[in-house]
Amino acid sequence: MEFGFAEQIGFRALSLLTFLPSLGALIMVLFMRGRPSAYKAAALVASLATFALSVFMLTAFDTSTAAFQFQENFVWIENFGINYRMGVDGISMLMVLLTTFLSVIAIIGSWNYVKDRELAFFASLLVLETGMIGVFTSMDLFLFYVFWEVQLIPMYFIIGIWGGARRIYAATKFFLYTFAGSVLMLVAMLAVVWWYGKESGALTFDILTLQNAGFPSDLQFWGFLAFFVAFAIKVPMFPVHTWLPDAHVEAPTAGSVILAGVLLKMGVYGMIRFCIGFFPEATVNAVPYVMVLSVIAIVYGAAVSLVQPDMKKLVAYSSVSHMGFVTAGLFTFNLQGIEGSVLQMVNHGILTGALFQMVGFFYERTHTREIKDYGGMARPLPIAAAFFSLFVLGSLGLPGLNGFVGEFLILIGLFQYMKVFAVVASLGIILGAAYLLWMYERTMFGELTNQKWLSLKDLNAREILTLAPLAAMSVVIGVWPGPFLEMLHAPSLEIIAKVEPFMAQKQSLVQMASAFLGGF
Amino acid sequence: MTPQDLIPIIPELILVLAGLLVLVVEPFLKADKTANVAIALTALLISGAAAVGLSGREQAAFTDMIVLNDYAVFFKVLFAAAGALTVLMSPRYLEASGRHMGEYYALILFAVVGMDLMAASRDLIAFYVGLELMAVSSYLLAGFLRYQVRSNEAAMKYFLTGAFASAITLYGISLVYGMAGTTNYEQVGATLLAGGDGLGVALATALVLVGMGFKVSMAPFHMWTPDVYQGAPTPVAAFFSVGPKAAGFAAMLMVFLTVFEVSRSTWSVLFIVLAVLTMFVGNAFALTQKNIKRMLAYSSIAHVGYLLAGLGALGRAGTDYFAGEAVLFYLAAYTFMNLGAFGILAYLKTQQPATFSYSLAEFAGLGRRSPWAAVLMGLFMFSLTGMPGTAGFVGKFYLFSSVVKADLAWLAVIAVLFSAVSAYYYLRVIVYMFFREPEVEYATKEPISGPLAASLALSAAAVVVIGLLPSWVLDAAQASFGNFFG
Amino acid sequence: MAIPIEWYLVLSAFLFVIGAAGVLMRRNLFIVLFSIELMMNAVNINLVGFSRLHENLIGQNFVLFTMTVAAAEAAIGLAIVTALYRNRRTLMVDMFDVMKG
Amino acid sequence: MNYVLPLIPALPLVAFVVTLFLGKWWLKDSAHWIPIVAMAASFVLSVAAFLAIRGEEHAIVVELWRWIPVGDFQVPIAFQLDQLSAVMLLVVTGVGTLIFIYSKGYMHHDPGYYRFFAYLSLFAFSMLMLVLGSNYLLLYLGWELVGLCSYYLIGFYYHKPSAASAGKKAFLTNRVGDFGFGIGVMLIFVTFGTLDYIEVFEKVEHHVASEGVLLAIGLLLFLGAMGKSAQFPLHVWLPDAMEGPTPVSALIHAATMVTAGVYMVARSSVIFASAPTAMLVVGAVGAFTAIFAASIGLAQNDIKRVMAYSTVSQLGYMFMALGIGAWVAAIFHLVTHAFFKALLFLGSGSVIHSLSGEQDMRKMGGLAKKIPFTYWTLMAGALALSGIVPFAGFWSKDEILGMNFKGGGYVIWAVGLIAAFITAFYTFRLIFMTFWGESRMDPEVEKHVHESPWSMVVPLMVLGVLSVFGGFLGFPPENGVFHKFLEPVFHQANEILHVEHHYFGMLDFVLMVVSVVVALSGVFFAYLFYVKRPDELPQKAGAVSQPLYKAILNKWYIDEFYNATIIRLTVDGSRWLWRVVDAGVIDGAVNGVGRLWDIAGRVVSPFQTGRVQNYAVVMFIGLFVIVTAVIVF
Repeated sequence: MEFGFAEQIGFRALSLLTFLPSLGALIMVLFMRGRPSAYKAAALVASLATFALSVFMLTAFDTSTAAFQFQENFVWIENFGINYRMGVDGISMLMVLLTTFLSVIAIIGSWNYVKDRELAFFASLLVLETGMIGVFTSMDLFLFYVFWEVQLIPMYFIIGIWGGARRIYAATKFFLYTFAGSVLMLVAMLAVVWWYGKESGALTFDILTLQNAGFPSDLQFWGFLAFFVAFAIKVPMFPVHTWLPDAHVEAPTAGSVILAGVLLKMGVYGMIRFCIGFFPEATVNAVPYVMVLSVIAIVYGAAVSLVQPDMKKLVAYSSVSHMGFVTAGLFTFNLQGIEGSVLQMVNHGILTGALFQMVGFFYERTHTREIKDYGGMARPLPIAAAFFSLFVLGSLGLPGLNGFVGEFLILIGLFQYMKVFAVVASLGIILGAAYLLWMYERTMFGELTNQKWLSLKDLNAREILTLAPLAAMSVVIGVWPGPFLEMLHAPSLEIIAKVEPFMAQKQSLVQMASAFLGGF
Repeated sequence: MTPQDLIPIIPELILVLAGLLVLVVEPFLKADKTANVAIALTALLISGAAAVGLSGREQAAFTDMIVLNDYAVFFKVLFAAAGALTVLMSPRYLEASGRHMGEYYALILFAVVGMDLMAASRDLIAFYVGLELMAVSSYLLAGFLRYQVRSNEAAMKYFLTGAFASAITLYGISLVYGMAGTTNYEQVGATLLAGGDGLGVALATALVLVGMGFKVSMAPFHMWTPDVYQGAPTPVAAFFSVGPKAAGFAAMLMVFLTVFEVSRSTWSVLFIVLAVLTMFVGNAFALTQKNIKRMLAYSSIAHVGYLLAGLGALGRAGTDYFAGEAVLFYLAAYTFMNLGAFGILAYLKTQQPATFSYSLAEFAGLGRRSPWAAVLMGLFMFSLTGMPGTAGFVGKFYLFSSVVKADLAWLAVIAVLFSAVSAYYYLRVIVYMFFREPEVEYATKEPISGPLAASLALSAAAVVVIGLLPSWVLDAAQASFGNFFG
Repeated sequence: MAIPIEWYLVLSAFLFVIGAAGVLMRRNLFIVLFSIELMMNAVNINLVGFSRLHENLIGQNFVLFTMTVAAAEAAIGLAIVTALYRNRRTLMVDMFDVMKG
Repeated sequence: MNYVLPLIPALPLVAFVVTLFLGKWWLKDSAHWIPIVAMAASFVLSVAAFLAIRGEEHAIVVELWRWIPVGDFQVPIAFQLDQLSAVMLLVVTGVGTLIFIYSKGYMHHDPGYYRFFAYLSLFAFSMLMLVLGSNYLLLYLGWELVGLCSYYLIGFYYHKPSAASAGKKAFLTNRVGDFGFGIGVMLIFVTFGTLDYIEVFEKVEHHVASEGVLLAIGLLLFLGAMGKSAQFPLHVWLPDAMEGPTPVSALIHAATMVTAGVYMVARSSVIFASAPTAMLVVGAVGAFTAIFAASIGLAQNDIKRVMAYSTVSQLGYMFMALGIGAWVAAIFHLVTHAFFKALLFLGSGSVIHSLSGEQDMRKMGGLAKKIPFTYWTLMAGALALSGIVPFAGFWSKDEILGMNFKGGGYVIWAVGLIAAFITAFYTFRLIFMTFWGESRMDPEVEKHVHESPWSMVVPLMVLGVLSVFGGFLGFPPENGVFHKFLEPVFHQANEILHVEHHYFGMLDFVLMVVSVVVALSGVFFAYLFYVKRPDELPQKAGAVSQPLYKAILNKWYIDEFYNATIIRLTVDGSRWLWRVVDAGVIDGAVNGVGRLWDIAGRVVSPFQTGRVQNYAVVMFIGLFVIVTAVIVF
């Protein structure tokens, strides 16, 4: 416990971090009803404070170790061996930072977005933030599950209340799909815990303990499957991705930003923590299948994006493609693949978050998201067009921006795993450039399709303030990803160490498959 | 009988006396029935407190017909709580229905006594008497709004099927007696065990299972449930959905663990099969309901399905009573969330006594009209779905955990998938409350009555507290099995 | 010589089935009520027969309780029938299907 | 050098940032100053760098910071100065500065003035990163960034749909090439464990990789080069790229960016030298492109498009050189081509400028008198392009042809010769149609014909001088100053290829004469067609070879072919994936599960009849089944 919160930072930073947003929400709901300027300011302050705290925690964060830091631990439900245990390693710290960062952006970005039940909207966003941070900081399986499910609720409301025309369908689909996946995970959790309980005589939901349990093969198989399905839905991987376009199209801008920016990452994060952490053997066996699904997702998502008539849907499908890179990179189990994968999660969070935010800004002006209704928007909205192009370029993997670093690391990792996959994934990049540029051309360039658009106002200061940090982060990570990668070295090595013993046995099979698929 | 024998039944004595007192006082009251409400409420609270006070004690009374142990205490407290919450939500509702009479409270009290007896009995005769006391009171409660056709019909249906089921149970019990020559649970169990599993035992197991399955609305003996819940006064339906059900499980656990120890393998398989059937029936029917009251009735059937899975696991687990504890805990959790949900229905009915028909469409825009009611309803719906942070989740967690522990992971998978299906119809309520706008204008609303508000607040508090800090109830549930065979 | 227990059992089984058949098939509410009584009495015969077999009084005690309960049930049944008849003016069981589905 | 080297790209970057952020509100019409000064400063620094590296055996490497450090994948941001990069630096900054100055006049009054200079600066930065980077990933970075600038600048008049779509086409076609490049980079990393030029080449020399792998790397890299340098079949974007403003065509699509592919192959000379098959492919593709593009150039009427096809063709020559291992010749041609092609473009720009934007040669004619400066400078460029002694193009082109002949590439030599003939023909077709003969201008346009401002003319004259005399850098052939200077860079590759030093001989002289004759005959035929009998011969020639002429006119239908196959398949296939697979099958299955439950609910619902006796019957059946089951099992 040398990485307890007391030694490192002196106060229960993680709990504070997790519950600070909700506390803000509570204060807003209790004391600020009917005063929009007050509760909006409060929401902003709460999210900013959370972000500041998370950045402050970085100063005490030790990047040289894979150990969990800022740990807190006390007994919660003794009968089941359930503890309230929190901690972060490099991967989760990065995810937490992403969450707190994007939450601030989402709040600023939707300052004037909703007109109806505004207080509830901002409160929901803050509660959502608590849920997301909780997912990344939990070190107890039960606690994790609680946060995992709880964050569904605010998101459900955000889509359902403040969404578009088909919001009910989308919200319900989002909820049920995720819920169905996670209840399977619940059973797998129980099976794992009971196996370990019978083996060791003590019930525990402690993640670290269970990670070292060494489950038998058949339990690994089923456990992996159940956890994987739950997380794959969240990611979402092909072919369980269809909730995503619906949810994104209907969600309000802030919802889309958070959904794409953070919620999808929870799936991959879960895979890292649980699929790999608990079931390394089954993971190794599953690698070829995961790879095939990921690569399909990359190409498929990109192809489907190409023909979307709706900007938001296009970006949504592009997420499927990009998250395909993330899962593919993760399961290469080499340093480049894993670090690229985690970094790409951050990148995708920033870029896709930004793209959704931009689509939102356009929508607020034109009240349409159909690409064909746009055209020539660069003339009335030059600043917006500039930002938009930056994010588009980052998204299509332009070197010098953040998307490239993650994507290329993943490809390098993938290439080392099996060349064919890297080649096919690279095809996805071509398609990626195609759909993004095509969209950009059709919306920003060309003749003005509608003379009304000439009178549109360009981005105002608040909107620029929303986008500028995202743009800045995009450039910073693009040219100097070192500090971010540094946080990932130790945890990534840990992941590799976990699967390595099983990899050795599997090597021959990979080679066989490689030969079969005609690798070089 | 010695005076000592009265100690275990102190809670019931209080209730019986209070019930009689209510009946005596009633003629002296005019329109204002506050006194009777107070009497009933106080009695239930004292009874519950008395039960708590008796916890930790072990005593058999009335020639071993009734026992006092933590198991009985657990249920007595639970029933008292269910009764108290029901009483709290009733006055305004009954006034609105024009049938505010003291007898109502007496019947509730008597029903609780019957339920207490079912949980505390160690003898088939005592069990039968408890069962019938509860049942007879229930029939009357179901038909309490006697000028309403639906209420009449509910009572008739409940009565006919109930009596039919009682007769079947009774026939089974008579066979048990015939084989064992006694009606004491333990003695019967021992005798049957010595005699071995045979045709008679199998027949008796099946008959008793059917009769008790009826009480807890196990499919295919569940069909009365939606009609009765729909027709009965809403607080009564609330009471039915938790009280008799929990009592049925209380008795069922006892009877099957002791009397039918010999046919354990038979009934555990039966419970598993019927659990799946019940989950299917409950969820499939609930999906199509446009009437919330009926939907909640079917949803309660679905929850019985989950509980039966727990019983199946219990049958598989030998001397490990983990599943039993899980069932107890689930019943407790379920009691509060379901009472809460029905409480909201009662509240809405009191808002529009003439027109409110419990249809889904009437929930449209509730989030705007009565935000608090909508938020609480949302909480109860999420709890029924099994979202973490609520009692419903911990209950499911515990229950499915016991199922997994008994190596029935596949059953747990089926159960959780059904609960995912159930999310659809629970969410639909939320969809209507928050995501849709009302189709018609509603009259200005009246302030909520104090007792009803208290009932809702208490239920909500219980749901949240059990959801976040379940240890208290967990300890109680575990303690009840800790000295089950003490 | 004592009557063998099987005789009781067969008789009771017959009565029980007849009662059950009545419950399931007769349309008049009153007759359904009587049929339930018949089922209860079938059980009573069982209990008494077993009481004789085991040579203890438990069975007979039980019968006393059963009869009491049956009486109470009958009273309540009649009350319900009365209320129902007042509102609906019929006692045909299959006419009461306001609530279904 | 530690400070000089990073400054060279940094200055234009600063200029870019400043111009981008301050241009619109503050700099406005004086937005050109910062970029021009930055560019000129870079040029000065480049000269310093050039002087510093002269005669050095080893490259100078300056590392700034670790860009992507992950495990054994350590890629720094580092600059490598050797003779090759020094030459490229001079070309980029030198020609760049001239074109920046030229743009001041050309883009005057354009509403996107500041934007134009911002993009140009960004381009300069990117191109300098490309040539200065010390490893393949930085090359890739510069490669993509110049592609981006090209995208922006082609689509500079974004409100014109044709411009916007040309930009996109350029980017996407390049992406296809970059697909190969990217995989090549990965393969290099996986094979050698590093992306650093020096380390990679060392390992190649030590035979770390098999020839098969090297062949794969070579071909993959070349795929990238084909995209960037517009080689067949990825050449389609370059002609369309002429939608951009003319200075852009000169700088990016003639002088610098499109030669990045040549630079890359020359840079990887060690790898290609170790994979002869890859070299063969490079040479063959180059030769084919040279003649193929030249043929299209014959029938174009847009002055800039002629230039564009000419550029494609000339790039083909450079690859021809690389294919035979004539590294220096390739770079030499790169340099001279930069001079005369930039000149030709800028000259055309001047023509267009003076004709108020007219680009169709059929609507020109007789301009020689009206805009004499432009005419004469353009003429110098034309002579250089046609390969007339002693203009710059002659020396470099002739060296390429000669090296091929002597290296045994007779077919390629012959192809190159024919292409040279065509080149001379279309070049002078352009000159004659534009400047000679009768005026075919619109009267309205004719009234406003004027010579361009000094800022445009001065760069033209500088480039004109370079086009005339630049060729003497490589004199005598294969042994000029230029060759001596670049020798250390290609030392390794030449060693692998066992190239022996060669001195000028009789054979070379004969070959020279042959190519001069061929070029002159091209000029002659052009004279015949477009000055002597302009109303008769072109039509006749077109009529005689009707199908061929149509094919040439339609650019061999390559665009149509792509549209009908790849693009069509991708878009239609994607639409099918979306509508049928995604919405139909996958989402259909998901919703189907929901619907199944709905149906289940509807099916079971009628069983709840509301009749109590039915309930009892169900109970009884249930009882019966249970009892039976219990008894049977």
